[in-house]
Amino acid sequence: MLISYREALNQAMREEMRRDDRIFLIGEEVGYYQGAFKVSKGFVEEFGTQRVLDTPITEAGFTGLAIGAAMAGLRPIVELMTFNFGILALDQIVNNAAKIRYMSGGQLAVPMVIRGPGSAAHQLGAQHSQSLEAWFCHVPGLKVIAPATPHDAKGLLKSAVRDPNPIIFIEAQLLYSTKGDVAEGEYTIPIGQAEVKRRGDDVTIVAYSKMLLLALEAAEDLAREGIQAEVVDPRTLKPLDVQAIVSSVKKTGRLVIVEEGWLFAGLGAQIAELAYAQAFDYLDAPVVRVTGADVPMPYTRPLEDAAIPDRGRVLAAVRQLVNGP
Amino acid sequence: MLISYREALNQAMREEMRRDDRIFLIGEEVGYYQGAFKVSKGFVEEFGTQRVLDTPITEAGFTGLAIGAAMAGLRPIVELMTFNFGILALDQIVNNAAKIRYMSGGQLAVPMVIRGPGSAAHQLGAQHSQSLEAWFCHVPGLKVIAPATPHDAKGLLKSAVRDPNPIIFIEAQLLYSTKGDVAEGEYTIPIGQAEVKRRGDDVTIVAYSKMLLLALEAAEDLAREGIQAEVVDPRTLKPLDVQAIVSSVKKTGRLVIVEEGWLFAGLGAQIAELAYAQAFDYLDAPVVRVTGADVPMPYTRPLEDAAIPDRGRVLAAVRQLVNGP
Amino acid sequence: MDRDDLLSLYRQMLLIRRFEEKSAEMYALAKIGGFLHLYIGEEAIAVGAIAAVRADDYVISAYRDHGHCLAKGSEPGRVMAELFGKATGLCKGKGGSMHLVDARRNFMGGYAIVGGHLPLATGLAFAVKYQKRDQVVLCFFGEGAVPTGQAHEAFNLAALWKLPVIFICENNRYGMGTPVHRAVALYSDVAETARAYGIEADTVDGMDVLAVRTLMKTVVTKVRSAPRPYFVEALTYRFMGHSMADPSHGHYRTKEEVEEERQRDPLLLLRRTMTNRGLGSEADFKRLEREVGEMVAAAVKFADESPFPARTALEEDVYAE
Amino acid sequence: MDRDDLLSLYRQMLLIRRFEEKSAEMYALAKIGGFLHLYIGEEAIAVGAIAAVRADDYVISAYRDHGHCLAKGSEPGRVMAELFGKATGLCKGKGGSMHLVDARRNFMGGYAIVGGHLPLATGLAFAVKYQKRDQVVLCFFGEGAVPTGQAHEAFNLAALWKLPVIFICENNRYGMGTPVHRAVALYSDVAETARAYGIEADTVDGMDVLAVRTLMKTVVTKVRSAPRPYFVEALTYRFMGHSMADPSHGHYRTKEEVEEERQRDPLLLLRRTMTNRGLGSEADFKRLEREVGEMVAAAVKFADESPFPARTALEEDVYAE
Ligand SMILES: Cc1ncc(C[n+]2csc(CCOP(=O)(O)OP(=O)(O)O)c2C)c(N)n1
Ligand SMILES: Cc1ncc(C[n+]2csc(CCOP(=O)(O)OP(=O)(O)O)c2C)c(N)n1
Ligand SMILES: [Mg+2]
Ligand SMILES: [Mg+2]
Repeated sequence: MLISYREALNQAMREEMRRDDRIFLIGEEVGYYQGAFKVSKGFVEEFGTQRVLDTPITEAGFTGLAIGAAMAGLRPIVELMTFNFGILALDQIVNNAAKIRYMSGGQLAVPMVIRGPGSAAHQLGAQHSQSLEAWFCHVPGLKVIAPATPHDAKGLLKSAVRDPNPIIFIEAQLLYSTKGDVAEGEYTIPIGQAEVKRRGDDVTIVAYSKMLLLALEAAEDLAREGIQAEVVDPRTLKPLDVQAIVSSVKKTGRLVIVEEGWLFAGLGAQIAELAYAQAFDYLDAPVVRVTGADVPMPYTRPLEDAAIPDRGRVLAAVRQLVNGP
Repeated sequence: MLISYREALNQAMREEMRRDDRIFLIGEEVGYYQGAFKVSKGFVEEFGTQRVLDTPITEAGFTGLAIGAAMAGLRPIVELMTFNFGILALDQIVNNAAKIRYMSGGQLAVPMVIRGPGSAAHQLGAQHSQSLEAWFCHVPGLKVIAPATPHDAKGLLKSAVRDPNPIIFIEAQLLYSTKGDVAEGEYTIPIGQAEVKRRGDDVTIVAYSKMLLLALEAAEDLAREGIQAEVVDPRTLKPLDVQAIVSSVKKTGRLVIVEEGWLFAGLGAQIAELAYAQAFDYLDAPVVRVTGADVPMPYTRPLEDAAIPDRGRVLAAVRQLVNGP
Repeated sequence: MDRDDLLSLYRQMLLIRRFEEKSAEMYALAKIGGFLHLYIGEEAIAVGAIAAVRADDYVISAYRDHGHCLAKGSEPGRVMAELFGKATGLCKGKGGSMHLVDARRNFMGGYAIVGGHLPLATGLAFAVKYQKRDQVVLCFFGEGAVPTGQAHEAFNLAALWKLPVIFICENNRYGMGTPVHRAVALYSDVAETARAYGIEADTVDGMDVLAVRTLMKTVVTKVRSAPRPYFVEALTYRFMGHSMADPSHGHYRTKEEVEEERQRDPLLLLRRTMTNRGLGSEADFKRLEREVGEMVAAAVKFADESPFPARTALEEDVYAE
Repeated sequence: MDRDDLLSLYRQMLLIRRFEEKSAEMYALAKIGGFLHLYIGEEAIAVGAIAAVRADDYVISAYRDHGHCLAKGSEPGRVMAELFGKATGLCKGKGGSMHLVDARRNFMGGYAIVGGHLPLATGLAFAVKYQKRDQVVLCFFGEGAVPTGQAHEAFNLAALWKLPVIFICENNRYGMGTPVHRAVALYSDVAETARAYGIEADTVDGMDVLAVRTLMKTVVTKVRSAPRPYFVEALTYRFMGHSMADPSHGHYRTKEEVEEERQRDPLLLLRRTMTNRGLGSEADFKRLEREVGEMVAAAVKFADESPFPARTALEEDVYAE
C-alpha cells in the first residue's frame, strides 16, 4: 500500500495503542490539534484525552513525567514538536531515561519512545533547524532510530514502542509527506539492522533519514555515468549496524557518508572511523563526508541551500572519489 | 613558579577582573563558599558581591542571564559547578550564546566564558561523571578549551576571557590539585593552538585534559621499552589544531587517541577521521582509540576504574599498535 | 493627550498592521519563507508599551516580533528585506521573521524557543544595573511561555536581584491550539505567577493602546527610579492563525469567536476614541492610510530590489573577531 | 498513640541516625567513596511521612536519600553494601549513596540533579491515576530545588492534571552554603510557590516526627481520596556538612547556630515526649540502642564481606532485554 511517512507513523502508533493500553501519547498539540505536523490525526478522537495528552510548553516537565510513568509500568510515546525543543528535556533524557536502568542495577526499566522531527525544513532559521543525532548517539542507554521511508518508519516505530528501553526516534518535517510502499498487515523491523537500499560495486554511500533520498537520487544519476553506487541506510543509528557498512565498504573500497548535521564531531565522523578501523586495507582512498555546513542555519534561502547537502554535492563527492581529483 | 591548576585559574580570573571591570563571575557557590572547588578563593572579598554572584540552582536562568549581560556589553564568566549541570543550560548555550551573533548578522556579540569541571572524579556516579566535550564541539559558534596543565589553564583562560565569543572552558576535578610550572608575569596562550608535550618518532598520542597526564606517564614507560611516543595536546578542542596532529602523524605513522568520554560519537572519532583523511598514505595501521566505556558511569570503584582509561590501557594500545598484535 | 500624539500612535499601529498584511501577501507569493507569525490584533501592546520608554531602553521579544521591532523604530524596508532574506535586511537575511535584531536601536531580538529569551532579558537588566545606568528592559512573550522552567528561573533571578526588567505577557488566550486553561494551572490570573516571586503585577486591556501606554508609563517610572522587575499581563487576541501555516480558526476556536474579538480591533478602538473626542478626522485617517501604504510599498520595493547575500556570507558572522 | 507505636518511630529514626554515623566512619576509612550526604537532623521527615503511607505507595528522593530508603523498609545490609559498592548492594554497587533504588518496595530512587526528580515523581503519580490505582507518591527534595525550572514545570503539570503527588520540601535552610533567602525570592514562605499553582500547601515542624506524621496522614487521605498534588514544607536543619567533603559549619553558618539547632534534635524531641508521657523508659531506649547498634554492625559486616561486582558487570544493565 502506498502511503505517506506521516500516515505510516500514524498507523504504527495507532496499531500499537490498540494492542496495548499502557501506551499513551504526550506532547504539545498532539491531541485536539492532531499534532503540529498532523502525525496523530484522529488519535484524541479514538483514544480519548486520557491517552492523548496535550501539554503546556514544558519539555523537561512532560518528558520527565513520561519517564516516571515508564518507571511505573506505562509505555509513553513522547512527541517533541521538534527535536530542537528536546534540548530543554536533555537532562531528563540523558540523566534519567538513559541511566536509570544502570543506576538501579537493572531494577527499573524506562520503556519509552521520544519522537518528533529533527533536521531542517525550509527557512526555519537557526533555532529551528538542527540535526542533533550525534548528541543522542553519544549517550549509552539510549537507542537512536532515524528511518527514511514510510515502510521503515512504520516497522521501526512499532519495534521502538515494544522495546523496553528509551528510544530516540528522529523523523523529518520534509519526509512527512513523502510516499512509499508499506507492507500490508502487521510487521516490525528489528532495531539495529541496516538495509542496503541499492546494490552497487563501485562506491558505498551511507545515508540516513532525509539524506537517504538524496543518496538514492544521486545513485540514479551516477548509474547513468557508469558508476554503480551501493546505498546503505543504517536506519538505526545506535546501535549502529557496523557489519553492514563494513561489508559494503570491503566490496566497493570507497565510502561516502551523507549527513545533514554539522561536520565537526558529527555522526559521520564515527561512521568513518569505524569503516577505517575495520576495513583499513580495503579502502582505496579516504572516506568522504558530505555534511551540513558548520554554521548556525541561516534563514535566507540561498544560504540555507548552501548549508544543507544537496544532490550536486553528493554527486561531486562521489565523482571525485571514484574518478580522482 | 610552581602552582596548582586551581591556583592558575584563580590567578587568570583575578588578573583579568582587575584589568577589566566588565568581567563578573556568576554561579552556584562562587562567592561566600569560594567556589565548590575553591577556584574563586578570595574573590568575593576582593571584588565584592556585585561582581561575584552566588546564584540559586537555576543553570538555565543564570547562564541565560549572563548571555543577556554579554549582549549588553559585559564580560561574564559563568562557573558551572560541574558540566553535568550544564545540560540544563544547554538550550541557552546552544540556541542563544552560540547563534546570536550569526542570527543577528553580526550585530551582536556574546563574549563570555562558561567554565567548570567536566569528566569523572572518584565514584560520583552516573549523573555526576560525564565528559560532554563532544556535544559542545559539535556546535558552530562555540569554542571549546580543555587545558591539562596549570600553565595552559592560566594562559588559555586569560585568552578566553578576552575573546569576543562564547567559550566552553572545561576543567577537571582531579586536575585542580595537580601542580605545574607557570610562567611569571602576564601571558596568554592563543586559542586553537596545540602543543607537542613530548617529542617522539614512533607513535603519536593525542590526549587532552586529565588524559594528557596519563599519556605522558605512559610515554615514560614506553620510552623505557624503546618506544618514543610523541604526545600532542590539542588544548583547544574547537577549533582543533588539525595541522599539529596531522604533522605528527605524518612523522610517526601511528596514532593513538585517548579520551575519557564515551566511545561512540566521541570527539576521538572526529580527530581520527581528520587524521585518516589528511594523513591517509602515512598511516601504517588503523588509529587506535582509548576511551571511556560506553556505559553510564558506575559508582563502585572497581567498575569505575574499568570504565575510565588508565595507564595500562594506554600502554596496551600503543604496544599493540607499534609491535603488532 | 493631543491630536498629534494620538495620530502618531494610530500611525504606528497602522504601519504594523499594513506591514504584516503585506507580509502575508508576500508569503503567499513565496517571497518570504519559513514561519511567519503575525501580530495582527495585538499591535496596541507593542505600540503602547514602547511609547512609554526611551529610545535607549532595551526591547526583546519572542518570534512574533515584527510589531516590537517596528515600534522600536526600525526601518520597514530593512525589516521587509530581512523577511525576504536579503543582504540589506536587518540581519543580512540570516535571522528572518523570528529573529529580527536591530542593535542600534537596542532592539535585542526575536527568539524562537518559547521561554528562552526571558533569561536574556534578565541579563540585559543585570547589565544596566551593573553599569549603574538607568535603562529599563521590556520583555515581550506569550502566555504560552509562563509554564516554562526558563521563565520561572528568570522571574526568580530578577526578583532576587531587583533587576529593572518589565515582563510583558501578551495573553492572547492561545498557545498555538492550546487555550490557556489547558496550559497554566492558575489560568484565571496569569499575573499571579509573578506575585509568587514578590513581583508586582498588573493586568491591562491589551486592545487599548492608551490604557497600555498609561499603565506602562507608571510602571516604567517605578522601575527606572527603583530598579526591580515588574509583570504586566496584557489581554489580547490574535486575529490570524498561529503562523501562516495555520488557519485563523479551527478546532480550538470558532469563527464566531474570532469575529467577536475583531470588534475590539485595537485600531478600531483608537479610531473610535479619536473620532469621539474630535481628535482625528476621516481625512486624517485617509492620509495616514496613504502614507503608511506608501511606506509599506517602498519597503517591499526595497526588499524586492535588494540582492540576496553572496554565497561567501554563509561562513561569516559565526564568530566575532 | 501507644507506646509501641512511638517506640517504632523512635527506632526508625535511630536506625537512620546510627546507620549514617557509621557510614561517616566507613567513609573516613575509605570503605565508601564519592559524595556522601548525611540526613542527620532531618530523620523525622522521612520517618514521619513514610509512616503515613502504605507499603505500595511510591517514594522518590534526591541524593540525600539514605533516610527515605531505610524508612521505606530497605534492608540496612543491602543499603550499606550499596554504599560500599558491593555486588550485594541494592543496585549491585552501580548506584551508590546518591542513587539508592529499591524497586520491590516502590522506593524509586535517589537522584543527583537538583530538581530533576520532581518530573519523575509527577510521572509516577500520572501512572497511578492512569491505571486507576489509589497509591500516592511522596517526593522529597531540598528547598534548593524550589527555584529550578524543572520543579516548576512539574508543579504546573501536577496541578493541571490533578496528580496524586505530595511534594515534600525539606527546608533545612541551606543549599550547600547558600541560605534560602539568597536563593528564593519569596523565602519567608517557600510553600507560597506551590499556592501559585493552586496547590494546597502546609508547613510543618520537620523536627517533630509526630507532627509530620499527623499532618501527612491528613494529606495522604485527601490525596488518596481525590487525586491532586499537595505541597508540604517541613522545616528542618542538617546537623552535618552538606556532604562529607564539607565541614558542618563554616562561612555560611556558625558553630553556635548548629549547636542551637541540635537542641531540637528530632530524636531528642521524641524521646522527651515519650519520657514525659511515660511511654518509654531508659531501659527501652537502651534496648533500642543495642538492637539498632547490632543491626548496623551486621549491615557493615554484610557489606564488608560481600564481593565487589565482577568486571563483567560493567556492561550489564545498560539496556533492558
Ligand atoms: C520550547 C519550545 N517548545 C515548543 C515550541 C513550539 N511553539 C512555537 S510557538 C508555540 C506557542 C506559543 O504560544 P504563546 O507563548 O502563547 O505565544 P503566541 O504564539 O500566542 O504569541 C509553540 C508551542 C517552541 N517554539 N519552543
Ligand atoms: C542542577 C544541579 N545544580 C547544582 C547541583 C550541585 N548541588 C548539589 S546539592 C546542592 C544544594 C542543594 O540544596 P537543597 O536542595 O536545599 O538540598 P540539601 O542539600 O539542603 O538537602 C547543589 C547546588 C546539582 N546537583 N544539580
Ligand atoms: Mg498565546
Ligand atoms: Mg537545603
